[in-house]
Amino acid sequence: MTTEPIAPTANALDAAPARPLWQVIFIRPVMLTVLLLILEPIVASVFWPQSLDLQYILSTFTLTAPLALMALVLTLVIIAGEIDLSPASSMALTACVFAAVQQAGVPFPLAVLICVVLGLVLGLFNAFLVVFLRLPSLIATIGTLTFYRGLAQVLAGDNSIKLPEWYMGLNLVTILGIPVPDLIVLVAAILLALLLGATIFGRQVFQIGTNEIAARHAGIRTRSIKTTLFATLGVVSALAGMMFVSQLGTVRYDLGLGGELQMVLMAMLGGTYIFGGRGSILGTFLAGWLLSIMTNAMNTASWLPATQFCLLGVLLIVSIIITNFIYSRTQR
Amino acid sequence: MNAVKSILLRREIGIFAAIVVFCAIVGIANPRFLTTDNFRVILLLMPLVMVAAMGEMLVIIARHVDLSVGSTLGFSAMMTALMFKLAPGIPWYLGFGVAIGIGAVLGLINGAMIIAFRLPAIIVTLGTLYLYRGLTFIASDARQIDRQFIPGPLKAMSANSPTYALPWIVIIAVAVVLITYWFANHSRLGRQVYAIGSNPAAAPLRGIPVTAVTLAVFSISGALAGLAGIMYASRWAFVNPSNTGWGFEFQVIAAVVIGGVSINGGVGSVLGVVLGVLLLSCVSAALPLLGIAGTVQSAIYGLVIIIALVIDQTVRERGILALASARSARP
Amino acid sequence: MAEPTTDTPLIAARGISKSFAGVEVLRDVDLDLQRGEIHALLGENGAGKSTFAKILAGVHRPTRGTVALNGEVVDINSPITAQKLGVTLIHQEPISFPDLTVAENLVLGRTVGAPLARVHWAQMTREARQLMDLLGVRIDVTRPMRGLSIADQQMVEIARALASDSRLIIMDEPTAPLTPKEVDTLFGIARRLRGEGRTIVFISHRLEEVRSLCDRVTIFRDGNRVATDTIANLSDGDIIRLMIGRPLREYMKKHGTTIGEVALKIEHLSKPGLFTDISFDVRKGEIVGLGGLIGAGRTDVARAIFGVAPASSGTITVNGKAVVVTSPSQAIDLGLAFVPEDRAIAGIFRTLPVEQNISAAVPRRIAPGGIIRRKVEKALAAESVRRLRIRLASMRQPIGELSGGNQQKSILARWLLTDPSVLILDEPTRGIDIGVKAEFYDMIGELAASGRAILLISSELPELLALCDRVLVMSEGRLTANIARADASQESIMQAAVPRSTVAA
Amino acid sequence: MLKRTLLAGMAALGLAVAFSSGALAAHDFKIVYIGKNTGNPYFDSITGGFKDACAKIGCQFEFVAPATAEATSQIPLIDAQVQKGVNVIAIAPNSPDAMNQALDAARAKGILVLAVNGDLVGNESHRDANILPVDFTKTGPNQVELMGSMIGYKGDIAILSATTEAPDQNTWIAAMKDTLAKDPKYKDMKLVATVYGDDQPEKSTTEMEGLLSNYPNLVGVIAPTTVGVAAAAQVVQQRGIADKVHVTGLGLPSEMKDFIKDGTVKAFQLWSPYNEGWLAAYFADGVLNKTIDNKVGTKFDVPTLGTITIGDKNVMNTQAELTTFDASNIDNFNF
Repeated sequence: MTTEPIAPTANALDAAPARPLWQVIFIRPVMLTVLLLILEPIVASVFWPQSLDLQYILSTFTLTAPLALMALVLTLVIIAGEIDLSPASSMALTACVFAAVQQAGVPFPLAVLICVVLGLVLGLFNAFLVVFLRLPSLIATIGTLTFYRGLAQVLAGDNSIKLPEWYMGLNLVTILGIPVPDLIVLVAAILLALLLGATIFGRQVFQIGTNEIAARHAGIRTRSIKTTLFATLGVVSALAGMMFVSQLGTVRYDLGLGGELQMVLMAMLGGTYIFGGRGSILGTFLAGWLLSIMTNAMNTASWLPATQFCLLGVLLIVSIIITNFIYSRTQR
Repeated sequence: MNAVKSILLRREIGIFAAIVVFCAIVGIANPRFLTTDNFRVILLLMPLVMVAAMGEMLVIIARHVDLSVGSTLGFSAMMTALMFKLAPGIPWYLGFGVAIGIGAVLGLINGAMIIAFRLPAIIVTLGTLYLYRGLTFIASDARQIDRQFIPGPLKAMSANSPTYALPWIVIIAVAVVLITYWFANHSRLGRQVYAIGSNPAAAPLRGIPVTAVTLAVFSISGALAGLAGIMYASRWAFVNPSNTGWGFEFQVIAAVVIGGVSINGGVGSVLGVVLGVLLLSCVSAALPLLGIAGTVQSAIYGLVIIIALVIDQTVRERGILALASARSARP
Repeated sequence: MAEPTTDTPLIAARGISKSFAGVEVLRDVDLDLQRGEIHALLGENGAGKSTFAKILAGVHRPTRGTVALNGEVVDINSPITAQKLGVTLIHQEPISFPDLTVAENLVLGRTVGAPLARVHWAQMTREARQLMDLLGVRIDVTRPMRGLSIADQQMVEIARALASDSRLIIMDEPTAPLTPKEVDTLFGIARRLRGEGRTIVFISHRLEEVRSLCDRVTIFRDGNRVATDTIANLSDGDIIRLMIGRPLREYMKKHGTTIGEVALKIEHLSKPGLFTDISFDVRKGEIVGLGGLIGAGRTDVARAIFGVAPASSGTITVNGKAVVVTSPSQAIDLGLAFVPEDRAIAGIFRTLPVEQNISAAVPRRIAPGGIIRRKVEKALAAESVRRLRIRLASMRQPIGELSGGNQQKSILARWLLTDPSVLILDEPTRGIDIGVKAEFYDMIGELAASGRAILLISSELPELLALCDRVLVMSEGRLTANIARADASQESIMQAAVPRSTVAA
Repeated sequence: MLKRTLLAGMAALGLAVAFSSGALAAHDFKIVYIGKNTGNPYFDSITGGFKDACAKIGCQFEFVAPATAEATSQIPLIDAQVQKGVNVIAIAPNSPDAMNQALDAARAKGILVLAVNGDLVGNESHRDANILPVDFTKTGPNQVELMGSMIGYKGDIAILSATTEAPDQNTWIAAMKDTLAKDPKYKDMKLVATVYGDDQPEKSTTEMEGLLSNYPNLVGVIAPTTVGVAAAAQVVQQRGIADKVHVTGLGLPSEMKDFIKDGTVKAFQLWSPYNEGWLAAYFADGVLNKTIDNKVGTKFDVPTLGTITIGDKNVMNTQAELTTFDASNIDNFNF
């Protein structure tokens, strides 16, 4: 990683010495997740061995998959220095529309199109509020979070809308014994990781998140990139919705209620820096699995769901604290 | 002469106008909306949100936000109710002390974490939103506390039977509003809250004890949420681990933002927030009278929040321009 | 505390050192400040005088060293403590609470009074008015700070310092945005305060001001205190020599360059509230200086040209063709480059590797087709590092770990990669140490020699005088002078920089 | 095609587990009850029934519930229970259809799936049987009769229900309308409105307030939901109009005690949730031990409840009538 000094080695006044390689590799927030991922099975094997069945882990992850999928894109948004709390709501709205139009007799392909376009619109609306009206994304997307789910409720009331029989059971289709939704998340993770790591787009996402003003001065199209990110997240929320309802065969306005916390949690646990500029797809991906596996353990242990609430809340705060701490130490 | 004040004033007049127009429309659609009877209904919808909104207002003026008010309300309400259940003999008014105290502590915890680790309030309080809710479940063993455990006098405080001119919880809310008004405009600490929100970087250089003020603000917000908690026990005469205060934060934030409190800190008035709460209460009271399903409520809240945010942004930007061009007198 | 005897100095600083991010900006500074004296701190930007002032005011804490007040060692760990000890700092850029009224800004943060103590608006306003009258400024004290001119904000800042009856008042370049009239009032007050036995530390670049006001001067260079003496004992020559080590001209040799045709032409550029009717041109191989006081609108013009904050009217012509620049990316395509004033805010990506900072402006070169070619990027960066003699430990270390000078070099390197025909430099040498400065001056010369048009914004008159073929001067958003190298002098530039409206007054 | 693979898979699994379940020791089986959500007092007494029955039978019982009544919230719990290898899953479904797949998977593993209190309306094929407290067809008429007796069979009445979707509530409301229309005894009673409080106290209250302002001549409100009836009663109590507007419905004695005592509510009804749990446990025991053939028409005896008949769509109830609670008997109940 480190190249041999090009200029005569700098003295204290010119530059601080570079961090040793082992630190660069090991002292990073994602390690918290990795650690937990190693510890959990060990603990579980003692207390809740039933939760460690691989098939069980794979099949239950299909319930987390939609949120994980959105969390992966959300990671990019957060790295770019913004945040979006509305995806879970837009997932519910698009999914309700998806089911409703099909019940109204709209052919499947058209339904998919409508759903995706709607997702795009919802994403662009967030972008409009954040990028063009310059509203703080945290508050603005709290507004759309309430609004989008509200619309879903207006549309569907309290009724659950059924989907066509044949469309059900995506999670029961397996390739090499792995349920399709899990694979979708895996593929998405790989693609996004490449986008973030190997392309100029990903590079500029980091640069915007690190210092937006500097990015703008350097000729980076900050606005269009952020808009792209919000729009993508909107579309992905629609796709996630379609994936989710295929597993349920039905949809109600409360689909993925409160999912925003889990998504933010995945990103934070994965070591994404809440103030932007730092983070990794791998981290979010691992965090997604960690959450799913831990929830399994707690469910098989029949813990009060409340304790799971507490754990999520505490994990969120702890992971941010650790992330901030590590970054504040490794950046001078 | 005082441009910012006048802008805000215009802003408050705007909300007031919105309320009048809304009431007029609903009144035409259904005259019963304008009866004293319905006025009581609206009046009784306001107190809880009003009290919590006063705290949230201060937090947002200080350029933070508190998402955990709902869970704080739930937890303090539950603890108070548990106290009544386990120690039936205890004087009912002690409940206020307990609820407010617990609320203050929860708020303090929020503030402490935000200060100690320099974290964004929104994420911390998003975490504690779930943490406090979870604790409520655990503390109550996920059991609802039924009305027979809520002391009679406490329940009576929100009775709007004709024998009461104004129910007590309304009077409490009014008192909180007046105190908050004094605090925000005439107390040293209150002004420091505005200062911090107005220019966080400058505050420490000006010798403003940022840490202390921030902690104070979050404690106040928590304490008021706690007060709202026992008012909940009084109003609904039961406390439920999952229902009580669930989603309450959205109503509160909506009210505050509609009230013209700037999410960029430093700007906001008690009067505005009061009007914001009033507007929301009118909306929810109107729905059943118009035969609109309750399911549209959250959509309306969301929409109203967004509109308010947009207005806030545009108004402020125009205001700044107006001020910038209005250069001060030079010799 | 012990009753101070007259011979113990008010402030006795001993061995004060301060380093940021491993870079030492103050080295073992000893300094005594007597009661009832006006003491000037002189030195180039980044010489350490402001840092020293901030340490006395509790904004920074020294890495080493002690401060004794009336012979008692005190730990000034925060602005609050500083105020309690009677030390007030008037910041270089006035800081204020835009949403609060002027009156409130004056009293806020006074350490007296309990948290719930009542704010007496009427009394507060009355006192505020008195202060304003005292300073001869007409500002409605009930209006909010937001929208006040820099000068007025500065006056409020000064008024605040007076209101808090401090024993030591530090003024960090207070006169920069002020009119001569206001400066006179300020000096009058300063003298009166001295009469009351208070101590004033006065930081300024303007020697004549220092002469007219101060009793003693201390000169900083490169983080060291190089001299302290009564003003009478020092000639301007001495002072300048002490400030910059050696006489200016020596290393600021001007490369003889042929001046080509017009590369950048600005006509009637205006942006309400910031600048009006700006017209000038810069030719190939020419270095045009742009001088003026802080807040005169120089940076705003630069930002407008580069499309960061486009102007509302006026035309820009680059290499002969009229263009409308609406975004930096467009400006870059046109062959413009802009090294912004504030490195930390608009320049570097602090936590990202040096190589990524250098390659930031040339995505197409390092990533044809969107995929980043690491080898290409490394090569480009390595080349730049060699060419600009950027000193670092590793190409992959965060740029934040580099010294100010090397950070600035990296930013310059970023722009050279775009091979610009017009280069706008905004205070390129601010806050970088003297040695690197020299390198910069040479580089700027070379760039001009290579046929690039250079617009150099600087507050350092010697810099403008030494480097530029022409010096433009702005004042209150207007272009007030266009001085050829021959007739350029510190006086002629200052003359044009001082607001017109007040010269008459 | 998709469906076929699924079915095949389930069949295979089904066989495999059939043996193991057949081989299990007589009464020592694990039964779990998955409630709608925690903190819902109604389920405490159902759980009581399960507990006591299991104590008698010798089976192990566990109660779990999600934190919210959100449609998918019960799915992970079902999966987890399957993973733990319980023998019986009794569930109060949060959604009539969202759980189909999870339940199918459970049944494929040879687990007996019972809907207890509330059914998977329209998706009956995804559970083995449904246990209801009473014959829901009678609930509507009983409520109307009770209301009538309070208001002298005369005047405007309204219904305050839970959510527009709630299947049981809707069957009752339909029955109420039917009774009011057909039975001449109620010809002077006019149903002026049906509103929904979403089982939220706040919403229920505003809806109740809305009813009172919208229909000044209202003399009675039927709220066939525990949350609704409490909210309605409280509004009446706080307005002090108990003599004018009569409230009744289905409520929990624990929640309604005060209203009965201060006369706000003269009487309300409910079945015994306790018996639901009791019946479910005994039914499960019978089915697992092949002493009960889970077919329509099968009759079997349950201690204290007498003979139970499995009705249409494998729905059965405790054969009890609705209990009417009033000042005379309210103190004898503690659920």
